[in-house]
Amino acid sequence: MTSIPVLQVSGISKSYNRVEVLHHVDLTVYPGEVRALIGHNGAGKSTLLRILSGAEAPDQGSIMVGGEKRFFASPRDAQEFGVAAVYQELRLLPQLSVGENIYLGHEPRSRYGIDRKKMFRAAEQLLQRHNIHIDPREQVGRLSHAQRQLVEVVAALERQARVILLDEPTTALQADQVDDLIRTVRGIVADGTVGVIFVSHKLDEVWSVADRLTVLRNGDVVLDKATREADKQEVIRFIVGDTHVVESSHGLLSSQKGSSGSQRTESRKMGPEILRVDNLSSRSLRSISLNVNVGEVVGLYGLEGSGRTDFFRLLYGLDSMIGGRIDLAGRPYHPHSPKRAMALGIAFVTEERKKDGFVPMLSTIQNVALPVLSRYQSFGFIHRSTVERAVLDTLKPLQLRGDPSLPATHLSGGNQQKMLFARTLMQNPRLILLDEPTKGVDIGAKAEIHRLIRDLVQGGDVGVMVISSEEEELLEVSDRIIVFRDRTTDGTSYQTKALTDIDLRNLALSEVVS
Amino acid sequence: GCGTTQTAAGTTSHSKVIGVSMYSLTNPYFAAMKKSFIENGKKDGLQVEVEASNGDQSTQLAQIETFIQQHVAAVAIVPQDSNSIVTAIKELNQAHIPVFFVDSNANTKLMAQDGAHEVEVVESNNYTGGQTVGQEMVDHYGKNAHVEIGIVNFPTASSTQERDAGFLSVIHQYPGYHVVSTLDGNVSPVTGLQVATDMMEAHPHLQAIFSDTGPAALGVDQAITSMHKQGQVDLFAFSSARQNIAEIENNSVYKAGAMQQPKVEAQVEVANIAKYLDHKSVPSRVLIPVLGVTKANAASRLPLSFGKV
Amino acid sequence: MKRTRHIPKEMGIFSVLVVVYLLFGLLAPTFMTTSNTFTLLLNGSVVALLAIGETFVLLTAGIDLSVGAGIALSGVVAAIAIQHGLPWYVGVLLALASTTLIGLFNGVVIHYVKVPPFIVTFATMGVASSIPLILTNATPIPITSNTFSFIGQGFIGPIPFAVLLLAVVAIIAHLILSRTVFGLHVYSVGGNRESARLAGVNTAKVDVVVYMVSGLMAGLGGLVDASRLMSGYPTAGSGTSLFFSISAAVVGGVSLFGGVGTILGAIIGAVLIAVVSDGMDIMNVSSYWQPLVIGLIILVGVTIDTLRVAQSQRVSFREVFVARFTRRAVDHAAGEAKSASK
Amino acid sequence: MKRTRHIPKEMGIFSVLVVVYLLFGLLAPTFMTTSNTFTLLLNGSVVALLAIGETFVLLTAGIDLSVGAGIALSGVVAAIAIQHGLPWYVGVLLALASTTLIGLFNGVVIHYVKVPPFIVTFATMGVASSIPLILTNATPIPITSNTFSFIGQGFIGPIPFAVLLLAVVAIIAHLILSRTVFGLHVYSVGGNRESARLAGVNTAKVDVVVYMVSGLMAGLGGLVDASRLMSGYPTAGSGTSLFFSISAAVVGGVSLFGGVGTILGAIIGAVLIAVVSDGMDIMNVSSYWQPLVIGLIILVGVTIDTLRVAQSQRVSFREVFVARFTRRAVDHAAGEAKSASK
Ligand SMILES: Nc1ncnc2c1ncn2[C@@H]1O[C@H](COP(=O)(O)OP(=O)(O)OP(=O)(O)O)[C@@H](O)[C@H]1O
Ligand SMILES: Nc1ncnc2c1ncn2[C@@H]1O[C@H](COP(=O)(O)OP(=O)(O)OP(=O)(O)O)[C@@H](O)[C@H]1O
Ligand SMILES: [Mg+2]
Ligand SMILES: [Mg+2]
Repeated sequence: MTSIPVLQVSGISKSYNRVEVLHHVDLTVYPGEVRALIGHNGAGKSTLLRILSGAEAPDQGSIMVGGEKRFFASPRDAQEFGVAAVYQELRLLPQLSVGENIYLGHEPRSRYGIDRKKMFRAAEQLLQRHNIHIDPREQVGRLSHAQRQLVEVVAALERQARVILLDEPTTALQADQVDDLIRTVRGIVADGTVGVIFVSHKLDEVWSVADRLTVLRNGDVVLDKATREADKQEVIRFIVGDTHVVESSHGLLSSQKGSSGSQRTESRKMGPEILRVDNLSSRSLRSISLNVNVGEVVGLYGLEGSGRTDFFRLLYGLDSMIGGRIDLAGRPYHPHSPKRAMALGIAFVTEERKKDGFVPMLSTIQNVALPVLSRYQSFGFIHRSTVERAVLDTLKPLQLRGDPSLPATHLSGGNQQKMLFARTLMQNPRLILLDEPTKGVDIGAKAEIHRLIRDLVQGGDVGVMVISSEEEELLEVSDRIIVFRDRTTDGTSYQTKALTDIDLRNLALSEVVS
Repeated sequence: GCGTTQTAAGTTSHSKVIGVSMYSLTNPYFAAMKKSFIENGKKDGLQVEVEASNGDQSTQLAQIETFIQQHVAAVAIVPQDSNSIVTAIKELNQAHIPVFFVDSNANTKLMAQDGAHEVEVVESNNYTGGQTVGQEMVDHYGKNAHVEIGIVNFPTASSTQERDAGFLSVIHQYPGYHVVSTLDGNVSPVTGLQVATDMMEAHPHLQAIFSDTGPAALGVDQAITSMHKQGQVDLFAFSSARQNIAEIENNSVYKAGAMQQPKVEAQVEVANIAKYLDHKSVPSRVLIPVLGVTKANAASRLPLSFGKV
Repeated sequence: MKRTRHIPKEMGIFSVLVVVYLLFGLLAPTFMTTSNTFTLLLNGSVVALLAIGETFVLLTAGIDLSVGAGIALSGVVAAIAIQHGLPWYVGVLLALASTTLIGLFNGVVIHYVKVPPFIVTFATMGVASSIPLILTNATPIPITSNTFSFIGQGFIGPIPFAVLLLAVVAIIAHLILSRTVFGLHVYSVGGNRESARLAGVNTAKVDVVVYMVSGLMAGLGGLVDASRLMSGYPTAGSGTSLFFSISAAVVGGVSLFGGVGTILGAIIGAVLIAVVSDGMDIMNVSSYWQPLVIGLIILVGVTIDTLRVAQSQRVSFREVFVARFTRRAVDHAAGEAKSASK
Repeated sequence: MKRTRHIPKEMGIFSVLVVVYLLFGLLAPTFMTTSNTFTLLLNGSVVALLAIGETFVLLTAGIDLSVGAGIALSGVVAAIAIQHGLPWYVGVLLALASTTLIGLFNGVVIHYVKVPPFIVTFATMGVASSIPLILTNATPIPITSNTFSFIGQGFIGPIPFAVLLLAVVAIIAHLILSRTVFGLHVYSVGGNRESARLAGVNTAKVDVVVYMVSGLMAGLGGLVDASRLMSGYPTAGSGTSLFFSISAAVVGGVSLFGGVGTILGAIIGAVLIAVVSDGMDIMNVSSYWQPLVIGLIILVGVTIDTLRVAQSQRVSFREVFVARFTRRAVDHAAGEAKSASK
């Protein structure tokens, strides 16, 4: 790798509202190289990538692509010079088809306009090449979150760029999908012309995909090393910058079973049943049966599209049930509206925060307090200072970085996720539904969230259900795991103590076959 | 009582259908004219269908085309614009539907040029009406008086443009009379009220306001009252609304004005249409006088006005 | 853009249009004649032209308030040009240029200065309505060119030329939006401007061009009106044109929030409004009642369409009802259980 | 709930208002008197009241087109009630009830049937403008109650009662939106309806109440107009009221897309429009020029405000220009380098 760097960044600085989020950042990517960009939530990773892709202008600094200095006035400029990006917040347009989304901005043309036939054919081949089974004519809005993430990544790879920027491309993906993606990325750099920047909070991924890694902390580059030579513990120390947190996140690092069990009291007596579902069906689900007890965390595992999200949405009153029976704390429950679900003590963190998680213009404090305002009011008037104090207290252990009095859009992706988790904590619920609760959350805070979930079930009379695409996370946080297959489950559960991530994958797959 | 909703299908029956396309039916002046059209039509065995173009020339065109579709026996028009109505006249001519005008005429020169022809027009002379109001004002203050005048007008219609011209033709003869402000009252009492208040704020020595439409006059009247300028600012206006005529009799704010006779216009028009359809001869032009109204004659004018007090 | 296996969304409001048309036809025999049908289309052609332009703008989540005033401007510019002895086609070109320039200004300020479209086009509406008044001193200017009269008064066979013009313009607009790269970019900008920008769409071009299209359509509308009236009427278009053109697009399924809608829908909306207006005139509905009748017909029409879509896309009514009913029963039981336990 | 250390966003447009006010004062000596200031506020009070209601609706990403017609309805209902011998306050209550009911209808249909607000309020606009015409046969109904006249013509000290009423209503509306749970719910529904619903916000209540508030404001506006004219005028409010009320809100920073804006901004917008209208009248600006002048003043004002915000929040102008320029230079150099290497 003695060639000219495909991307060379020097002295990039950027401030929002006079707060510096990037401070003289230097970064070099050589052709044929994957560089991992890691750091705590709000470290400035996405900001850097947005600058590199022309979505935002830096305050200072210069960008060289293929040895030539470039100024990007817009993403279109960046693409012209061979830079393509996948953004943390997906950019796909839900009204358009998959094919149109993939080729938006560089459409195949015929003499009279768009050559849609050619476009869909090319999209079909592309998707097939990457083993993604989606009709390119399907509207993106109808795809699942994971499918959309795959389409987005594939669309970026298709741009025939010299530099590919991937901002947390794996958050919604299943382990095997992640493996596929990593293989694809390695394949792309293999011929030594393309450079990739890969942002992730999952160190395992970083070690399997990246040649070099850069750690950002509070906008400064604090480590720049070949992955081979780096030590995970050291890297974590650089990310967090605080040894105390490293201790608690230790468990997360090693994905072997048992390590998580240490945090749990081995033989706890279960509380009463908080949720019982019998033979529940809806338009997309069929005969689901399971139960959750007070004092336990139940992990839901399944392949993408196995119906877990739909199950949560149904419980929360977002879809109508067609048959079966639900009992909540021993009483019959018929989901009807989120308001009612909330009133009955159900809290829900959705998998796509940007879509239906928070209100962008409201401040973080307002967003966190929104469901529980009735507790902090008299005659309809909000007690602002009380609300503020309560929210800040809840946010404290989550290490939220950013000004909670500013609109929530000003937070980095991971910090927005922490905000939503804080909201759940504020609600004092009886049953918590968490769909990808630590999506995009950094290593330190992730461990903290896991600890908070464990504390919740141990302390109060709460039952928790968790969906996660990370097997390690499920094994870490759950008492037992229920596997969804093909939009149904009979409620058979597996004690996490007896499981490894490999077991889990096999379980999800095996019975599809049988 | 808001018009018939029967269709023109019944042309086979005895009652013939007359189409009337008016300026606006939300202006009480035309509302009164419409009522008179229908009532007088009934007497003559004519069914009158009245449409309003609400200030929009192409709407008027559309309505006249509808009349052609309906094969009405005759059409009476209050033209939005004397020039562009000529197109419609030609279309009516082609369909052999006799054309009558009421309230104001089409551009006769243009008609002659384009070979379009009308049967008759019943006009009230807006220009002389304006002159009448101007003369009343001069009579009120005296020829040698120093008078600051504000005009609340409607600058985008030809009828009101003529009223203003007539009014100014008199005023300009007297060097003591000055028009200090001209604002658009938009034929609306609310706008009339607002521009009149502004006018009086801008010109503390204003003595007279001339309003060329009745609805705006209503607003001007209230503006003067609510600013407690009775006795300082007087109103002179075109209006045939009973409320306004009664005000003249009372004479605190509204000193004098001119009234058109929408009822009479419609009555004469209907009578002439009936005659024409009976193959009798009709005059090509009937002038309905615009009556001056002063405190002295207000009581006698009251029955000719319309609306409620 | 979408697969044709779905019934086009416009079918709903199209059925409403057909039903309304037939109803008026039943109620008034003169309504459903060829001649009256073309008359109503001719009368609705200006609103339909404006609705086409407005559709481009609304698809980008913009709005163009200046189109009504553009009608007056275009007509007066053409009339003055012809009055000054210029050939009719020069008048036509100048008229179209004037409103397209207004559109260019709108687009540039909206895109580059980021002033809300409502404000920018509010301002140009003022400018475009003042200029004709100032130029003409509020007096209509007669147009004498006979060729010019063909635009609004000519016929090709039984079809008014203006209606043919509308049809051609509508087809071109439809092709642009549904078949070209530019059209896709218009939808993408309206769907999510930031996403479109990140994907490399030239949002500046989209913004500027859609307002120019809207200006051009206003210019065409002005020419049709001027030619029908044979005069440059300085307050033409000041009535309901603007309002009806936006309503037509919205009735036809164009969203005020961008990204959703088609030319076909907007045209159906415009024709629906033309049918109702003409039908009410034919039936001699009192002008006091007309706003009420048109409002209710449109509300009922769109409501039926909305319910139909809701029904087909989501759960069937039966399912919802069954679910509701079950729920009542269950809740009721729960309520009883609760009270019993106390 | 926001921290106050930030300069409020409304400062920008407020400065524009101050500058415009001072400019008119400089140009016309009679403009800046107390008496004229109250006159202009009184003349602007109806638009300001409507703008308050419109703000509630716009914050939820809705729109209410029926407010202008509501003015006529309210005034005529009050006039008829008083004409029939009912006490003035019963007339007032009936008037307010009539427009609030229209708002209730709007909210219910918009929320439950999911018909676009534009369509629903377009329909109720028709209904609310037809009813007064039908009831009165287009003839204004004089009001004789002296007490009633106080609403629009009374003074408390030097201040017109209607202006005080506006101030009180504005303060209440401001407190509701900025301090109460309901207010926050309004913002949340407009900001992201789905998120708000999932957070347990009663979106039905929000939708219905905002349109009722808007109806109530239209009713109040109608009473002010009726009391100033001392008659129920069946076409009152049919002019620019609706349009100016939406413009006022937008000028004041309320977004048509929901979730952004304040009552304070809307009021500043309404006062700005009132100042410009009054200033033009005072300076006797020809009515031909008035639309142009008001459009340009508002455009320039909002542009300055927009640029100021852009400047303070993002990069400085200089930087943008330098960046643009540099880019050209760099590109140019790059181009040359490329061609040289060939
Ligand atoms: N539009 C914005 N306005 C103001 N501040 C912003 C904005 N976007 C980002 N920030 C701030 O910039 C900092 C860096 O954010 P960035 O999104 O780059 O973090 P990140 O490293 O990608 O974090 P994460 O891992 O959570 O995605 C954060 O403190 C964030 O609050
Ligand atoms: N095969 C499918 N048929 C119909 N809808 C699907 C299908 N796959 C996904 N979806 C839609 O995508 C969304 C998410 O799907 P689902 O709840 O089944 O996924 P999941 O089990 O949560 O998987 P994951 O969250 O891991 O992607 C739902 O709205 C669902 O309707
Ligand atoms: Mg990020
Ligand atoms: Mg899911």
